[in-house]
Amino acid sequence: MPTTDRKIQYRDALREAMQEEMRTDDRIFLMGEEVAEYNGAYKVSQGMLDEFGPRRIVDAPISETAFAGLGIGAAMYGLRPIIEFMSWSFCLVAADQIINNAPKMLYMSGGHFGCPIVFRGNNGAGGQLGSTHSWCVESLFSHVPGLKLAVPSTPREAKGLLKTAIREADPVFNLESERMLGMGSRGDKDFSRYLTDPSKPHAYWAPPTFEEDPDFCIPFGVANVIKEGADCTIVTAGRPVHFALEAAEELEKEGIDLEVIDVRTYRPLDIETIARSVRKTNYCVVVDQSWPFASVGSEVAAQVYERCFDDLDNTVARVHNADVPAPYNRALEQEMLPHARKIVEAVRQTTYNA
Amino acid sequence: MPTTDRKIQYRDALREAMQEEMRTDDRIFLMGEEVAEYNGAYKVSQGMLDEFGPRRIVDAPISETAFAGLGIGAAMYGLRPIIEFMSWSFCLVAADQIINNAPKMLYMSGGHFGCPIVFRGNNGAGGQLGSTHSWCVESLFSHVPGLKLAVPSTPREAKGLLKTAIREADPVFNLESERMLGMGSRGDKDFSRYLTDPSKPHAYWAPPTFEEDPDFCIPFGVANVIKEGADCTIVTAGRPVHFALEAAEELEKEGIDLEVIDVRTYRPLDIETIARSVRKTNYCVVVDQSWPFASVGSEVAAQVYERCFDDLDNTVARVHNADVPAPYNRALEQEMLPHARKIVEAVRQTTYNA
Amino acid sequence: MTTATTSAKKAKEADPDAPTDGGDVAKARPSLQLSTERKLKFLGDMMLIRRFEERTMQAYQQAKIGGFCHIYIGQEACAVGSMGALVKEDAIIGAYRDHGLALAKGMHPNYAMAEMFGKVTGCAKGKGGSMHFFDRDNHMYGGHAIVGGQCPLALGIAWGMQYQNTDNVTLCYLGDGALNQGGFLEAMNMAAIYNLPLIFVLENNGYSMGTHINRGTAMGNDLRHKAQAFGLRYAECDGQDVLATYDCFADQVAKTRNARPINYNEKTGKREDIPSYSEHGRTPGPAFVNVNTYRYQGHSMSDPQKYRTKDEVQGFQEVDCINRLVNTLIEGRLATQEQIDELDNKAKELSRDAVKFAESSPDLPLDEMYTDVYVNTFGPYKTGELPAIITNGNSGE
Amino acid sequence: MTTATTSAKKAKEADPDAPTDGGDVAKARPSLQLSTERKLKFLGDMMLIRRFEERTMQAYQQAKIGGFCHIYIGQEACAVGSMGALVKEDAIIGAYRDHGLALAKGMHPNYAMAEMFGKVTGCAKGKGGSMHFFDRDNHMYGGHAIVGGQCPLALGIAWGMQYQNTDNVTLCYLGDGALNQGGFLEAMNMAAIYNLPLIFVLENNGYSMGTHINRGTAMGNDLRHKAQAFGLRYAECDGQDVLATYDCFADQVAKTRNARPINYNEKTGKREDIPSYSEHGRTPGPAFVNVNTYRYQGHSMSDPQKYRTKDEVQGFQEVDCINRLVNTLIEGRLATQEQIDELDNKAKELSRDAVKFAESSPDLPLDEMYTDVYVNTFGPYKTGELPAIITNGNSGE
Ligand SMILES: Cc1ncc(C[n+]2csc(CCOP(=O)(O)OP(=O)(O)O)c2C)c(N)n1
Ligand SMILES: Cc1ncc(C[n+]2csc(CCOP(=O)(O)OP(=O)(O)O)c2C)c(N)n1
Ligand SMILES: [Mg+2]
Ligand SMILES: [Mg+2]
Repeated sequence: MPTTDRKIQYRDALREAMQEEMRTDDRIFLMGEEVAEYNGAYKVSQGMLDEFGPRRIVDAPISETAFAGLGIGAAMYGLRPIIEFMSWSFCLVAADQIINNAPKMLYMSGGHFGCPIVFRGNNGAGGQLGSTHSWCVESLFSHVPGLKLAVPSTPREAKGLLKTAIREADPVFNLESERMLGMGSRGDKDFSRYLTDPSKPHAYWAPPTFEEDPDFCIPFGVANVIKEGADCTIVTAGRPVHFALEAAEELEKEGIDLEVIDVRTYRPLDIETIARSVRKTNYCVVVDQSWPFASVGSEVAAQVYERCFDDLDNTVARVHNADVPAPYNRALEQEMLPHARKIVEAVRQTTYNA
Repeated sequence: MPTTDRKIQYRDALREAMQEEMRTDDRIFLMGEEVAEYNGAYKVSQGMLDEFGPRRIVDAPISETAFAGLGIGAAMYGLRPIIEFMSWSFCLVAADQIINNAPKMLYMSGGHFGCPIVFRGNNGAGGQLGSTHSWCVESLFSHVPGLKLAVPSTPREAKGLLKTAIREADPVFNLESERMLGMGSRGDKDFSRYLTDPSKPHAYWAPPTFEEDPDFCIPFGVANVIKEGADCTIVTAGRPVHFALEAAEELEKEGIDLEVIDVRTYRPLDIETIARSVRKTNYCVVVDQSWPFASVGSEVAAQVYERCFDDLDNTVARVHNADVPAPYNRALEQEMLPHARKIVEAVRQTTYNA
Repeated sequence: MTTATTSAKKAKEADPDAPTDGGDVAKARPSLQLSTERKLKFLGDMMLIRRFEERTMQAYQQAKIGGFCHIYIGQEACAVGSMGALVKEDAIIGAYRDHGLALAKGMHPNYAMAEMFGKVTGCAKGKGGSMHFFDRDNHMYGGHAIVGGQCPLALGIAWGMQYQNTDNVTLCYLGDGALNQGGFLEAMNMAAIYNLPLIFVLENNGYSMGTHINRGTAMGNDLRHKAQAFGLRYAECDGQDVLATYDCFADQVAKTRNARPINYNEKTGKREDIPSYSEHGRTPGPAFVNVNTYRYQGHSMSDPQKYRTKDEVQGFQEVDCINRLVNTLIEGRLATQEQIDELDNKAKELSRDAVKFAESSPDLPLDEMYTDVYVNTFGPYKTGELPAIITNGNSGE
Repeated sequence: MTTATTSAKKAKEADPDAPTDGGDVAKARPSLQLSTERKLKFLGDMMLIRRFEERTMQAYQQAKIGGFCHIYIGQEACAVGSMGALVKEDAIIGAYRDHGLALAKGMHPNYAMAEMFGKVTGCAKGKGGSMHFFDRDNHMYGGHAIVGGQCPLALGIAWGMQYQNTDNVTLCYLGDGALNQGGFLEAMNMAAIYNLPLIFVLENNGYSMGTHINRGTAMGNDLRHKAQAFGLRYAECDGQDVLATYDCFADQVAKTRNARPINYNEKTGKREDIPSYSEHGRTPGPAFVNVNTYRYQGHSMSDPQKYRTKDEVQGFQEVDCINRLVNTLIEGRLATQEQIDELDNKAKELSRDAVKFAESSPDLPLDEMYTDVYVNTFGPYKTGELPAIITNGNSGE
């Protein structure tokens, strides 16, 4: 895989994935609220109307059920829709279409109709939007068989996972992050010394260009050991990957060496990579930005126990979003998140360094 | 608590709970599709229109979003709505109202408006209805803070939990079971010898009448040790409680003595009772009728590991619905369920008796 | 509810574009141009649905069929008349009362019956059941069991047809109970703003389960307004008269074909103006057709039917769609009683054979549990075989 | 979009029941009966909203307010004119553009500003923010941020009013973007079949974010049909003329009060007939009122506004609701410039004080994280204190 020194934001990486795929496959179209004339509420689709025209970049009314369903029907017909939810918080009005129809069509029809569709949009809290606008849907939706679910954590991941999603034959839920859209190819902080080749941080955070690699697709179900370490395994995905790296930095000072795993996709989940790591470190902390109960965090924990029962030197610690609706107040909202300080404390406790 | 010798079906017990509460509290009304003139698609509300009249027993059009939302608004206004979903499978079109509004209203309004509402209906597969009609929603919804979630397993539980639900000041999701509506006060099989007083099986399966106990409310968050046993703890709720008792019967022949715990409510979850049992038996099998990933099953397993790490003599086994959309075919559908044979096998494996 | 006999008249009053008797005969009543062969085909198709459903009820009572089962008897003219106006590449999609829809679109009855028996030879390999028939080659996009859930999907099929610049149309069937489901109402709007080649076909049998349309649906007594609210063309027809239904759809399908985007100029690729709408809809463009019909059986196989009288049912049976076409053919000397009996015998035979086929077919093997969940499989999932209806080309084998 | 100046005329043409100039004057134009005091109250309320929102924008730019923030400037007459026709016990509920709604319903500006500052003295203790204002004592059931999500809730409030046999009405405010959301459309139907004391108030400012109403909404150019589709009364008014808006609502609210069930006879408690509906709606019964208005600011605080011209904005500012009422009062010699300046100064002062109140209030303490999740608490959850607006009786302290 070619390396690259690009400076590119998360939002641009998402756009690049869509553009590259749309240039080679006319069946792909993008539909959602304000994606065309407004150039995207968050500027993810900026310039795409100009490039692809109104046939393929399509503004939808505020009718999530109808346009999500339109996408599913179009996928059955043979097209390759990308349906943007301005935020995943707004997908709940379309829940029946996205979890009752899309993931079950192939099964229910006995193989007649697959559903190659991508639903994508912002996931997660952090912008003081209050409780109805701050959903993290990974736990809700990864519960459902028939779909695949990706949670990209950097511009590189954003491009590579979305390209895979668009080429997929199955429905994919791509959970992006409003809080990361402006995050550049270095991240907010410089974690380069943790990277495989610390002299080339961009090679790690930035995706290759089309010229460098027209098929830069990150396969689903292959976790990424983003930082190697000996003392404790952190399992996470999406924005909390950065919280985990912050925690790693903090704990380094105390001589605790974290291994940070970005699972990339919760469905399929690469439990092998996680288990291998825990067998090495003997400690595990799961960091999940959704609520604790019946969550991806409880799932990962349960599977780690099951596979590493005799290797674990302590229970698996779980760091989640607080089990409350999201408050507006900034301090409370920040405290609610599975942030670095909570991770640090969890690691200290788990590894008996508290 | 008075005992009783009544013969009463699950559906009658649900009705009795509603009737008793409605007779004493005019704020309560029942709304849903076909609940009034048709006397209930499943006859749960049979006769209630006659008794309470059309002001309080109200037929709704097939507009789940609108009538679920109506209930929430009415609860904010000060009424005590019971909203029936003919099946929980049909609640997905109303997902935004029931998980974005009902459970968050109190928090989002800073305490202005609570939401004392009961959503109830059939949950779970087993009637060859195919994949869109066979949802088990306990995992999806117990993830969400602000609501309470009950899964009654017998006529007695159905009455006692629903009465509590109706008196609750918080939103309650009551997950009933089409497959159990006709189940009598002995269950489908005679498990009386497992019961505390085997000479009075009805005292266990049937609820008291109003005369015997006008306040027969089963508190939320208190699990029920339905059968005591020494060798392995089964944790479950709802219909699979009966699968677990069947398994107990089977394993008895092999000299394995199961302890069967009905958690009754997943939110709140009585993990103490579960942990106490596991500390005694040292083995645990979780039986969950929903899909495995990010489920109530994974949550219970993770919490058991956390609390009983040093007491467990093996990993926690998990028996779930198969991780597929529900097939129509009868044999496949039966095989999909977390039935007794799967539980038996899981126990044998876990307790090293395989 | 409008009675079947007055609705055709109403339909004509209603549609300002509707051909009058004084006009071009062919345009006015396309059915007058139909060959006797086509009319006999309509009759045979309706008879097949009727006989097939009789067998279905029998098999259900014998517990050979499980789940919910919704019988199409009484509504045959709706499926056959409307699809009579389609070409094979035109698509249909509907709700759970889908047996008649699938048969009318051309599914061999063997695959339909085998599906309900849960057999691997079923159209969906026994994974879908009565409510979920699918037939890819005949462009039948499924029966769908969540009320109204098919309407957004229909948008997508019609979208695909327009996107790929075909001249096909999509017919989306729905029951009157779906009129109040948000997904349907949103879809009406979206069909209009994208001007999709789509017709919403309301199979208005007057009841959703036990609920009379006027108890659940405001303005159920005058549905034209639902179309006008979204700028869709409106038409209605007597759904117990297959020729009247055909006439209505021949007209409406022609006015829907080649519906093209209005939100931009296809040639320049640019949006030029903010569109405006008329309550009469647009031609070519989408439509909402109210087909007045009736189901003779209960809602599903377990319905005590206390919400209607026997007289009411009988009243509709007196204008039965099959009898009416038989009378027309006999009175017009277009067919002999023998020919008609032969058609009916053929329908009976096909239905009996369908049961035999279903009975003798192998059950869906248990290891199909984990197939057809994903196309790109992982973990426990496996790739499934295509159903026989596809591999055997709808040959009934 | 209908311009503000023509819509009042249109409204009259539209409503067959609408009083004509030749009729009873008081009925025709209730505003003519308004005391000067009431008119000055309208002016003062509109000024308060305007000045408050100016402070809001300032505070947002200073990053004292976070999240999404939607400014009400330009739409003041809609809130003030419509609520002018209510009594205190009548309820309102709206979307996220709720500052003006809350103030017009009587919330003291201190609690509103403090809410946006995330302070414990905020109307929702800083847990709701700009989009989620609540005021129980003033029967303000919240700002709601999921488009259309408030409409089903509004049904329930009106249901409660009818169920408890009160004579109150509920006003449900929504933006034109919500017209295409299923929940709103379902609610229209349900308001009609239960004949609820409910008015849907469309704050039709012509845009949902960057989308012109006619690009997203079929028949956006003629919204009467949306009401007719569900048998609701329809009215429209010039939402930049507070007196015209008041006139419209005085009429409509009167026609909505005491709406009673039609699906059964209240006295006998029995259903007697299958109801039918008229496209003109029912009196007393629910209504849909199209208030033509305009927002001067962008959709939220971060909107480049490329979808409209400066000229368009200016055109609407020329018929500004506050200026128009000022002119009417001055020209009619009902008030002096001094009186008007005094009102404006009062509005400025209240707004400035609100910022001071918000700034000097304590932050929401961290341990409020786990309060207000449950009334009957368990595990980590704790019982919360009521907000100051309730305990202090909306006194601004
Ligand atoms: C969203 C949803 N709610 C409820 C149901 C249960 N249900 C199945 S069919 C039906 C009645 C539908 O009647 P109609 O649309 O008129 O169709 P018909 O049965 O007359 O063909 C109902 C309420 C469902 N399947 N989906
Ligand atoms: C269901 C849903 N989809 C999308 C959004 C994002 N969104 C917030 S406001 C808005 C535009 C609404 O416009 P309108 O209803 O006209 O109200 P206005 O802003 O003009 O007051 C959109 C799309 C949302 N909040 N909820
Ligand atoms: Mg019907
Ligand atoms: Mg607007």
